[in-house]
Amino acid sequence: MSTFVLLTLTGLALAAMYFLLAAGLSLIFGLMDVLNFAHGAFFTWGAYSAWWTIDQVSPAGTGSTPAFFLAIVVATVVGAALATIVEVGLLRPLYARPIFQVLVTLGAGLTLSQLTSVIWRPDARVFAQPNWLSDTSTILGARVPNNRFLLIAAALLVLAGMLLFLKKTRYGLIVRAGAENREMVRALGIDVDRAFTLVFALGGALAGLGGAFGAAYFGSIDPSFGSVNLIFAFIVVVIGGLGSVTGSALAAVVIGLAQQFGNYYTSWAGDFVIVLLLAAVLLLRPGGLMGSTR
Amino acid sequence: MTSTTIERSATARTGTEPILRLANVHSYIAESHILQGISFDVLPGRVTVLLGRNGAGKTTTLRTILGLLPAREGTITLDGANLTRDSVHAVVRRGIGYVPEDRDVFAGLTVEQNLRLAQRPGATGERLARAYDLFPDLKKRGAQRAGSLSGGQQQMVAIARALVNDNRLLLIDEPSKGLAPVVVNQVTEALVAVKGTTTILLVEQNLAMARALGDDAVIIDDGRVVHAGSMDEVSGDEALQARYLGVGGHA
Amino acid sequence: MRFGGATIVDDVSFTVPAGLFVSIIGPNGAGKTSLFNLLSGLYSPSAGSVWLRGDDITGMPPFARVRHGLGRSFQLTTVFTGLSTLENTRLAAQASHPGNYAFWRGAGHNRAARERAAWALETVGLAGKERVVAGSLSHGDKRKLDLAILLCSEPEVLLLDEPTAGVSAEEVPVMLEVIRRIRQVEGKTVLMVEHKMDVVHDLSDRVAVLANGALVAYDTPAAVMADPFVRSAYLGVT
Amino acid sequence: MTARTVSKMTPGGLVRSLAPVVVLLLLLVVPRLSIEVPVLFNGPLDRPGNLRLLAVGFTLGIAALSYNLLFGFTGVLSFGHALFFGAGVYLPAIALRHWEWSVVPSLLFGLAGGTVLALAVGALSLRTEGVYLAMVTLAFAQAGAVIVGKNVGDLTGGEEGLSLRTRGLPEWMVGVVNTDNLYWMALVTLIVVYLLAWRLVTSPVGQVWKGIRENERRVEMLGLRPYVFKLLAFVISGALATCGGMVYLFLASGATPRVVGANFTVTLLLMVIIGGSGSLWGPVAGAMLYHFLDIRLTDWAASDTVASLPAVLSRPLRDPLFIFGVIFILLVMFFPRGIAGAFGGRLRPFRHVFGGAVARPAVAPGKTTE
Repeated sequence: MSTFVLLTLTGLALAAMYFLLAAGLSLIFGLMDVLNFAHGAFFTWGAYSAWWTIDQVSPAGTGSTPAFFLAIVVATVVGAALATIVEVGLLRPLYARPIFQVLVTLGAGLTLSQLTSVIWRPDARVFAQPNWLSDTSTILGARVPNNRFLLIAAALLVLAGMLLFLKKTRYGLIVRAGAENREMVRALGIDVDRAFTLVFALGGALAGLGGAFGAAYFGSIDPSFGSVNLIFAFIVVVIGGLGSVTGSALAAVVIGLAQQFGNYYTSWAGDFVIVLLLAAVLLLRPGGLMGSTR
Repeated sequence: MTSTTIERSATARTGTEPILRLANVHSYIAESHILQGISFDVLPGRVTVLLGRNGAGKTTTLRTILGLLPAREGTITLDGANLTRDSVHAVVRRGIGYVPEDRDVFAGLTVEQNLRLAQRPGATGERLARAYDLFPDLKKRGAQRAGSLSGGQQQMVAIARALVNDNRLLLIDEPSKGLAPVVVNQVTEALVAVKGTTTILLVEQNLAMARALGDDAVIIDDGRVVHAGSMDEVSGDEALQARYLGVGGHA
Repeated sequence: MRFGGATIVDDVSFTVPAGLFVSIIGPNGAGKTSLFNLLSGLYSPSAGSVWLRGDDITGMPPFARVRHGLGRSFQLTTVFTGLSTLENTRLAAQASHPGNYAFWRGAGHNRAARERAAWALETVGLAGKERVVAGSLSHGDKRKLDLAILLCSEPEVLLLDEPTAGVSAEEVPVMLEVIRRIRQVEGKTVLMVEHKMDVVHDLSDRVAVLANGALVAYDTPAAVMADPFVRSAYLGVT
Repeated sequence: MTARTVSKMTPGGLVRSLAPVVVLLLLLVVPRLSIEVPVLFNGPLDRPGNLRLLAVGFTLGIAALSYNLLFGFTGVLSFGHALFFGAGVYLPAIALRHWEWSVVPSLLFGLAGGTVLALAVGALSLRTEGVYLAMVTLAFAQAGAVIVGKNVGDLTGGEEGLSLRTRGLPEWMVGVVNTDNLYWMALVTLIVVYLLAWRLVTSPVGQVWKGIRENERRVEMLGLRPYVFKLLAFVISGALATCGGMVYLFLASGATPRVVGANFTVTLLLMVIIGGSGSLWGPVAGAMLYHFLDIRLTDWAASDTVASLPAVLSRPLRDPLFIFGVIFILLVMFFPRGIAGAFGGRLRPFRHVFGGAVARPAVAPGKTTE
């Protein structure tokens, strides 16, 4: 029983992390039709900037609580800033050449990820978090690290926030309408380019946030941190349906749990099951679980 | 026929300055040369109908005015200001409402959300209310997804969307397209109610609707203006219709 | 040939005897291109059936219909822009000579395909431009190449979607001449969507009028033009 | 608009057609050239280290060339190509080590395995298109990386990899002294693969591939089934990549997880873009250049000269992948046609496929335009 509870909760925490990464990817694809390979780098940078902040504010490897929360803010801001730079500087000039947009995000992802290695060396870094986060709580006999709960709570907040944003705000409406028919949105006098930048920045912010939490989840980070998780986030996005935030949330839960449970029994079954799941979804329901008929 | 004569005749007829002026506008879809030097004026307070057979370049004209297609040559002015090189949103914000050919309502959004999205900064609640008054049917369905509406209702959403702002000019593209005759009549009635409150450039192949609404008529063929005059003139001229609008004998 | 109905295209039924030239006209949104998509297999009908040369082809994917003798040109020119004109036509000719996919040989080795390709270019008046990259042709020449590609698939029935669309006024007569030549030399059955009434009048044996997805008239050009009902359907005049 | 014609043989064309022969002859005699090439190579050219550097470059060239059959000539963007190169490395390595097969059956097993794998992955993935295809193939590659990395069935050696079992190998393949033989093996494989690829792209099948790249819908309207031809491209390019992997196995004296998985596919893409996706030789040149810079920059970064530079300069130089990333971005933004594009005459195939908005309406009939 305790194993089951532990696996479920860590699986959900993993799902939460994937969701933070996938939600932005999904939004970006929905509105802009861009498969953003640089998203993993925003995640990596979120993790590194969080680690760096803690290192600056409370040195000697003791993460204080204020330092941790400051780190989360910094990670979010850094993610948003990098995303804005990539969108304005690299994607905008290539709007007429979609495949090259994908390629340039690949290049940006590679460069930005390697930049962390250039600045902070390629070795893994221990992520110092406050004791109350790395301590465990006992639930139904399972000792679960507290950062798992924080991650789940953050993802739920983000999910709620994004649904509110999409349903209630003007920019949310622009994003939803733009995913349907970009040209008509333009013809209503709306500056779609600005909406693109905003969505990209929002996605980057979420990825940065996810990176900081991911660092707490895994306890250490290295330059390939983002690219490893990006692949799973892609799978989440496809299974959930490109452009659907709710779909991403659902798919993230499926993937997170499958991976935790699968990998508990053998070291590889979880990852493998996910790939089979992806193949099955694409062949049986090409639009994804919650996908529209694009 | 040169562009200057058309402009002069239009201005001479009413003695007012045009709201919209196209002068020698050329535009392309991919590499195909669709507009080959279009020139005409739209006068304030009037409904100008753009006529011509399929493929003549009517929709392209509207899209070029909006900037959705770039004009490779020529100038487009609204209230005397050149908007040929402006981006689409900048053009629209000068006060243009657009009802596209295929309605293009946002199917996943509710009726209310469709209309709110169309509101530009400065749009008043009063205008929104008036748009609803014009289409009482829509008021009842404010919370309904636009995608679940009938074709006629979607056309009403598309028109209402152009009415929520205080526009100088409406561009309306074939509001009768693909609609059953009864629905065409409803749409015509609604547009008659709008007429007079604003200037309209209307693309329409349905002569009955064009007659009911039009003050001036511009006929284009093969991307060039071939006739400009009053709507009455065109309605009465069967030879002109036969020649440029499609059926009615071999020219 | 026999056609059954669909929804955007609403309950359209008509039969085209072999060797006839039929034009399809109608106002915007009447469903002309949709009808072509149904015939060529890009859309599938929700009800009804399509018959070609005595066989029901309703469930066939597009490529199978082509093998069954149906060829189509598109409203927007769709040539292979990165290939030369000869490569364009040769690709099409080779497609209709299956069994010639020996990959140890060069593409130029297939003699039947090569000759067919050269003949098609000649027929549409592109002889001498074999080595020109299709992307750099003028719009009119691209439309001709489009027809040449169509000819290379050796279809029995040709669907022409606005062959003169976007062609400059000076080049329209040339295109007409090309279409006429195809008709005379090959004796094919042709269905054409076209808006230029003089073109329709010139070429057609029969004219089908679509309005709101329904077939409102199907007769000789003269009879259709004179029909007051057609006029009202077309112009909305009552 | 002036009509561009396909270039005929001109004096310039003659030079262009002779150049490959000269380059080829030079490459064939490299193992017998005891000359120093300062800066570029360490010590005399025929030193085993230098030969290995070039030969590994050839195998990467095979991988990039085969990848480009799919990406550049058929217009299919797959992220799973490393899987087939990896199969070429791992399958014979496993057969040699665990089952103690001899060389020829091991290689045949590798080729068959890689081909069947490509058939299976291709048959499934090609039922999707565009980004979906990219992601499915990415996922398959990831599955391969997981199997290899996690040492499933105790066959692959996990992160450690699998060293080459030399006992079953003929003598001429073993040992540093025989590096020149391996060099020739790699070069001959490259030449054979190159000729095969050339024959393919100029054959009727190659014409159909190019047609699919330009406009898949139109190919279908010629009465052909694009799926079959895309699958053929997928399987052939997969099988050729497997060949490259098999030669790589001998040069690297073993298999490491580095050669499977998405990162290696990205590297292949990098090579293709650097070299130019419009030609056959471009990606080979791109791969050689990539590999050469990769090795040289790493050596160079460890040198005293670099260490004495200020950190702002020395640190990026230690990280070749960072530099490649920057180069890649610059190429995509400003020279999308790569090296081959800079030299080539008639190499401009992507403008229309990837040219975006202007070219796209052509594939979407049904929408009326006025």
